[in-house]
Amino acid sequence: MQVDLTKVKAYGDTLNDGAVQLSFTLPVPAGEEAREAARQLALKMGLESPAVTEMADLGAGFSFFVVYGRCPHSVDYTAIKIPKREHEIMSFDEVNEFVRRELKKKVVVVAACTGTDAHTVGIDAIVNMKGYAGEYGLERYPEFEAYNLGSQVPNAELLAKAVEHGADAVLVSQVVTQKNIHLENLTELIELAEAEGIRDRMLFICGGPRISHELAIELGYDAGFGPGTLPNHVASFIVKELARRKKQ
Amino acid sequence: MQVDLTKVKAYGDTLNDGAVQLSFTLPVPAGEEAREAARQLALKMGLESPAVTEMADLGAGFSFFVVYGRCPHSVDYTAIKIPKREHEIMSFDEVNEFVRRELKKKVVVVAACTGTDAHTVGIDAIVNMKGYAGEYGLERYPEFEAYNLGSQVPNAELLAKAVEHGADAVLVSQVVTQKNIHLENLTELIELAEAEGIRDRMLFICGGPRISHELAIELGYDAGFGPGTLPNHVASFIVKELARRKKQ
Amino acid sequence: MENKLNLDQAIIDGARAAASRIADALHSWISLYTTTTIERAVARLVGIDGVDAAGVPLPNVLVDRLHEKGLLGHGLLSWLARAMISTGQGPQEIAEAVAGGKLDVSAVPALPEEKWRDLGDGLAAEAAAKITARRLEREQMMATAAPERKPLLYVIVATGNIYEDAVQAKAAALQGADIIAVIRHTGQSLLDYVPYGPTTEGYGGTYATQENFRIVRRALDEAIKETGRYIRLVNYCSGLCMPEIAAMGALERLDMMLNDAMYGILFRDINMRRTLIDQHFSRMINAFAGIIINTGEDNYLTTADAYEKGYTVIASQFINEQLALRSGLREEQMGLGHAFEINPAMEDGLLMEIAQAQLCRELFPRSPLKYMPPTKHVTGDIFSTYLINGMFNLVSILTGQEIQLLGMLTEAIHTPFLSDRYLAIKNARYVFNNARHLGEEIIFKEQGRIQARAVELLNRAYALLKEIEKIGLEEALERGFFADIKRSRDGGKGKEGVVLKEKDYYNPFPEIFLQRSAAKDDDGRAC
Amino acid sequence: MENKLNLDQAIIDGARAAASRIADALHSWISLYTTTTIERAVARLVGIDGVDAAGVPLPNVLVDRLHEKGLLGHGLLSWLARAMISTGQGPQEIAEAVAGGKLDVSAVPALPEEKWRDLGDGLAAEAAAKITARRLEREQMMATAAPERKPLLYVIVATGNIYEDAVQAKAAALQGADIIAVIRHTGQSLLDYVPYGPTTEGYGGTYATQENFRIVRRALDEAIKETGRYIRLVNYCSGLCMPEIAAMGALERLDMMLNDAMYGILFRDINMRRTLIDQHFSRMINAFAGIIINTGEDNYLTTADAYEKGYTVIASQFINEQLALRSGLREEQMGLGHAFEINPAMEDGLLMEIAQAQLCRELFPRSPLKYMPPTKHVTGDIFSTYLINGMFNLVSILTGQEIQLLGMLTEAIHTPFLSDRYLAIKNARYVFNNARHLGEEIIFKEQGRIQARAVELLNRAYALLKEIEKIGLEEALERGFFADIKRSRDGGKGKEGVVLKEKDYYNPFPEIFLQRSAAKDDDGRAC
Ligand code: B12
Ligand code: B12
Ligand SMILES: Cc1ncc(COP(=O)(O)O)c(C=O)c1O
Ligand SMILES: Cc1ncc(COP(=O)(O)O)c(C=O)c1O
Repeated sequence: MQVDLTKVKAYGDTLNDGAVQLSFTLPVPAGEEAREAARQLALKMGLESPAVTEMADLGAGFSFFVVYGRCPHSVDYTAIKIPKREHEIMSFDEVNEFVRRELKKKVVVVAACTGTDAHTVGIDAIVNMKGYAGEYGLERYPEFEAYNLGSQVPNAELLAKAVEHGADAVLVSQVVTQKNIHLENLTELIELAEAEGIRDRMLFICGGPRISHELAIELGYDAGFGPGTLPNHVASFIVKELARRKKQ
Repeated sequence: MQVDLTKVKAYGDTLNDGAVQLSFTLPVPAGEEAREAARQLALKMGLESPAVTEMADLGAGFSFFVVYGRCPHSVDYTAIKIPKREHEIMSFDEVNEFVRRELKKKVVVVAACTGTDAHTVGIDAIVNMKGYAGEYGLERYPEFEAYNLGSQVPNAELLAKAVEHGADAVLVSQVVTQKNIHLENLTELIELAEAEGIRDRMLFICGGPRISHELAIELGYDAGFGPGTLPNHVASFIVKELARRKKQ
Repeated sequence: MENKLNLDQAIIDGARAAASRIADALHSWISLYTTTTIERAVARLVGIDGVDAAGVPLPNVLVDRLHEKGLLGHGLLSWLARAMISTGQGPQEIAEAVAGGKLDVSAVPALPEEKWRDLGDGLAAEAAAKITARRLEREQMMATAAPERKPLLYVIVATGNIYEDAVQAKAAALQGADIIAVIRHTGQSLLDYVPYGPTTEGYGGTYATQENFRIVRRALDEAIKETGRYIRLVNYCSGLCMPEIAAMGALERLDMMLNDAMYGILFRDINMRRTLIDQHFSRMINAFAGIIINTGEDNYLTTADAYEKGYTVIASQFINEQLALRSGLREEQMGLGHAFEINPAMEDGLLMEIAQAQLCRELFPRSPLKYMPPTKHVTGDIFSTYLINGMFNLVSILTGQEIQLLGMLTEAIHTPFLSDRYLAIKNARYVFNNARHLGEEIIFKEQGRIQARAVELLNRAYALLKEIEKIGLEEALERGFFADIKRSRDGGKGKEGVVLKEKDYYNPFPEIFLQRSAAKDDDGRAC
Repeated sequence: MENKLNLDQAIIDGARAAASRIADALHSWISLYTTTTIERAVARLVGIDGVDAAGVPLPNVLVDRLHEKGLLGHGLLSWLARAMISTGQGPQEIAEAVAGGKLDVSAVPALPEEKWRDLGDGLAAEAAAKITARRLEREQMMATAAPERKPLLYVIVATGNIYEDAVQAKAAALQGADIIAVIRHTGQSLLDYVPYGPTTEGYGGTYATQENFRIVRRALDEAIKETGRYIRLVNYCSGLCMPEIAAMGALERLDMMLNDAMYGILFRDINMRRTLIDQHFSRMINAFAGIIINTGEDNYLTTADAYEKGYTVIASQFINEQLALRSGLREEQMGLGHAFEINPAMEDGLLMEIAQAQLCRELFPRSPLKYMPPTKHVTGDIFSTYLINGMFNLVSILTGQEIQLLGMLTEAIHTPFLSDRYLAIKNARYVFNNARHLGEEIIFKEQGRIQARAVELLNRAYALLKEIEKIGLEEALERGFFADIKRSRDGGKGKEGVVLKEKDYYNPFPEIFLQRSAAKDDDGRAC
């Protein structure tokens, strides 16, 4: 089995069979016509010989479908370049040691879950003493001074606190993503910071279940962290990046 | 909520949001590049803002993805015309009564599951005494003479038996569909019947979990029956169609 | 209720007694205060509705004026009665006049109580009659509906658009849901007013407004006709406007309310006093309206570890129960919350879930427990999530739960799609039916893992309650006993809305509301 | 084995004794016959392999010639020994000569037994030594591998292409599967020969060929190195070539074989006698090779109703057990089949599944039961199927099953995708771990639904066995006692391959194979 990485296709049980599974609802009542509509929708996505394996009547004029088909599209895997945080990850002790050696001052971070978002578990995982998955949070790092403002913090208030504490880094969490509210909130924060002329005085870092580093860069942040992030990942990035900037 | 039936789109939680769910495997190892490849594949299907909600390492250089996205494609539901079996469905008693009244002879059917396919449950459900879901099978119909040849019957043997018994209808079941073996088998049967000049001497009816009436017509059959078929559906079709032809 | 866990009744009684004393301590001061939202609720109950030119709800306009002038401690209703006498207008016109600047609240003349008291009492009686009418309406509809099968299937709709919510609510009912909750916009609980009219934009959910209540109620009443089953409507009686939402719900025949004594403090950083005062008034309304409340202990397990802190759920249920009793709620109206939130990767985690669910069942045998699905540990692997939800359903039927919040296969991804609910209902129906009498057939080994876990939970809950009894609930909240969240006594939002009652404070509603609850049923319990 | 079901040991003993007498009746004639495939298996065991110019396997060429000349009843090996002596060639060269028309089988001269007997015995001993070497190889690998955790996870690969199968088999092992079966092409069981070489085209599965066995064995041996766990390879020892496939499997270190006494009769319409003779010889090979067999009772429930006919599974297991014992299989090698196939729409269906699974467990306490997943009633709704598979896994861990065939979420759709297996393994691991000790914690209510069902199943199975004892198994199959399928005594495929042994029939293998089994282990049982 030799995969052509310039033309990667989905794999069901045979190389390049293109097998994919789909499910969706259509706002039409269940029946042969609905089944055909589901098939046609799959065809429009380019699927070959789509099979509707399940049709269920959802009541009130909706029906639900499970479809299997063969997707002829392929992806050039060799051409994919993902912007990555370049700094290597250090341990709790290494980070503190690094700060003492290279930065020679405590690192101040101000963190919040902003807007109307009240999901603190993610930001707490990074900042609070207890940390996450056995890794201590930033509050526990002797060389860090961390302020966790909690949730539902307006962007303006977050910035004011960041200035007040002389923050080296602002950490912002966004969990609710319905109607892309997280993108709106995150964009507003950066715009406010630019308007106040403090964008470049500190690192802006965002995180959350639908955040990737790539997205964060697009939104004008210095870094982004998604699911599974541990406190030392973030700490490593902050201190290395601060050191890099210091040198410039 | 007013659905435009000429432009039906998938429905997640808002009309025309186009929400669909996908899952597939790619023959590349799990990682950020793989995640991006999955996203790009979804983009190629036309999905907007696809989100990879799960990536799992399947070992041996494969990874599995669950993706949600918004499908901009729509289907013209008003333009869908499904070929349907036109005859109305009669009950056991009505069918027998109809035969006595209109056909005035016993209806002979010869049935089998053909090729190397050994799945008899489907054809037995239609033909055997016991029937299916409380509906008696054709063997029980006093006005029918039914021969069930069982499974793994070669097409040639089925045709020979049909001729031998002077069949009015040939019933063929195909359950295994891997690599479209069912299409090959069904096509071969019709070609053989044509070659032997008996295609028009009897009805050819097929059935199975992946058979639709539409597909059957395409393959040159008189009717096709899919999942959920009951014996009286088939019996009704046979007797009405025989009567129609008799009149012509 | 069969005793399957070998629990020590003395410990149960001790825990309940401790919780009772904790509640008594709170009630030593709760009745001394009113709040802006309580008075706004009174305004709503007597028919004041609508918004001013700037979009501010009239109950807020009126209460704010009274508060500014330091008049709120006397109670809105005495002022209103006097204003009605002095102006000859009805409540709504008076509110409009105040909003329009045509009536200065301090301009209403003082009058001796005999002059306005009957009018005030009459307004309250009229409001109570309206609520009673809605309660009877519900009881009648339920009496003619198909008998219910427990656990009831509870799903949420959360599109942000009330019209879309209504479509989905109805579809869910047709698919078999018994209970539909319309989830609220992420920011609503911190609004110190209730938005007005139908709304079509919200994140994470749709605003709770009286018009929105009506729209979904109407859709569900259609579903009741079509299905022959009674379909319950739920909203959130929490945040800074608990009493007002209770009033709106009572008037619009909602059937259940998320209405916890501590949720706002812990999860919304609302001031402690404000919350504890508001919950009491709102619960009296709910009690009178025949509404089932849902408490929020399940939420603790989203911030604290579900295995480590399982006992805090039990302790909190005892407290919520005692507070609820003091607001006139019957046990049958207490949907005490708990949840299936132990990390699915835990060996024997299912046994631990069974122990906790069975324990809740045996401790609160008359309460329609609200059982929350796995949320925290589920992932974007929708297949696994679907399966874990099935195990949750299994524990529910095994332990005799009553209100089953259905887990959604996309819990880790987005607010539920129409199809997610369909699949969730299908999941629950399959499991409940296929394992219908499993609970009756199964006995837990004496002192085995399940019994041992239940006993441990109870013992630790009792110890915690004794501790809280000593230090008081306020101190317990300051120390982070619940949900691993610490809240300071004087912190939090909304404390400016807490008002000391004057000696002549007038508000006839509590008496009316508690009266009904004081009546006894056959068992000699309040009804 | 704990007795959780309150079973009556006298009935269990009675059922086993009836089955024993049923097996004895069959064995009164089984040993009188050989078959073409038994003789071909002998040919394979002594090293004859490859195909002729027309692609016909040499074992077939040789046996067909002997059969045509009426020589088969003496046993292939005596002819071969004589041919070796007369030509001075080895078995393979002789077979090639026959195929090439260079040697006429009837031209081999008769010789007195003393002349060729040692040679024949030697060939057999050599073959047995090869098999023993593979068995010891397995035992050694297992001894150094990580300890196993029951139930073992068993998945199938079924691409039709052996190279793709190998990739998928390895991936499944890396994901956590313990056992991999390569499913066969739909038509193979009716072929009266075993295809040769690697194959890349098949429907519903891949041909069982010796080369294909090797290819997947190699891939799995790599996985064993990488994971440190022993990974078992399975194929199908059924159809018209059971003995030959057993021989191939023994030589290529397969670990399990689907190898039922009645499956071919019922599901492939293979002649009764042919099947019963072939299964005996093939099972002797499997017994000697240390292979675990899997019986096929689960299949009954795909054609007959699983609730109605659950007892036929039990009855058949008793018969399969007795026949297996007579072929030298130890109980530890008997993967008796049963299945989770009750309609999921049935109220309390899960309780019935628990009863059946627990019953199998208690009746056959030493056998590594093979538990089959729901297949018949699952649908194209892959979410529901995934959930039902989870309930199946739950019953398995609850009742102590050992070989768990994992249900695939696409069971109703296609042969499994790579990801289907991944999800299936994830499902099983979650359930097994999360409910690990549930079985230990749970007691079934005395005479409750579960116990009552188990007792009913056992009683009906016993009644059926007594009936079969009276009429004989052949008559029972004619009357459709199993799987609702009727097969006539003289019908079915392959009967022309049954050959009456002559008085001087020579085949040293049975004796060699049974000898080992006759040795006793510590418990005094055959080992
Ligand atoms: C716990 C929870 C709650 C708790 C929150 C408690 C609290 N104090 O946080 C409670 C019960 C209160 C709650 C309430 C609501 N919730 Co909620 N909730 C969840 C839940 C179950 C888990 C979230 C979580 O804690 N994950 C665990 C943490 C550790 O993961 P994480 O946030 O991704 O964080 C990690 C990384 O992303 C990263 N990270 C995160 N932030 C940051 C920041 C920085 C700077 C860095 C470096 C890294 C980083 O590091 C973390 C550790 O690895 C999710 C569903 C789910 N399973 O994901 C729904 C969910 C997030 N909630 C949801 C909703 C809608 C609500 C409500 C709005 C519903 C309602 N109206 O009642 C309310 C209101 C909340 C509000 N105003 O925002 C939706 C959001 C839908 C969407 N995509 O928009 C979800 C997805 C559920 C659903 N399917 O509907 N919720
Ligand atoms: C039962 C079963 C078996 C039984 C069959 C017993 C028997 N005597 O039939 C046993 C265990 C023997 C078996 C074996 C195999 N099976 Co099988 N089996 C199934 C299973 C679980 C159910 C099929 C069934 O009985 N459905 C119930 C009947 C009532 O439904 P139905 O066939 O659709 O029939 C209805 C309609 O379609 C219609 N109909 C059907 N035929 C006809 C004909 C006419 C004329 C009309 C009018 C109507 C009609 O009416 C019926 C009633 O409504 C399916 C999986 C599944 N859940 O579907 C796999 C399945 C069909 N099997 C499969 C395979 C691969 C095999 C094997 C090849 C595997 C192997 N190598 O060991 C073998 C070999 C079989 C062979 N040579 O064909 C695959 C096929 C994959 C594919 N799509 O190609 C499936 C889908 C499982 C899987 N996911 O891998 N199988
Ligand atoms: C008791 C209770 N109240 C309220 C809410 C959430 O609503 P909000 O935070 O919008 O008040 C929840 C959340 O599930 C809850 O459990
Ligand atoms: C015991 C047994 N043998 C064989 C088979 C299938 O293989 P075939 O029919 O190709 O021999 C099965 C099917 O699952 C089985 O259970």
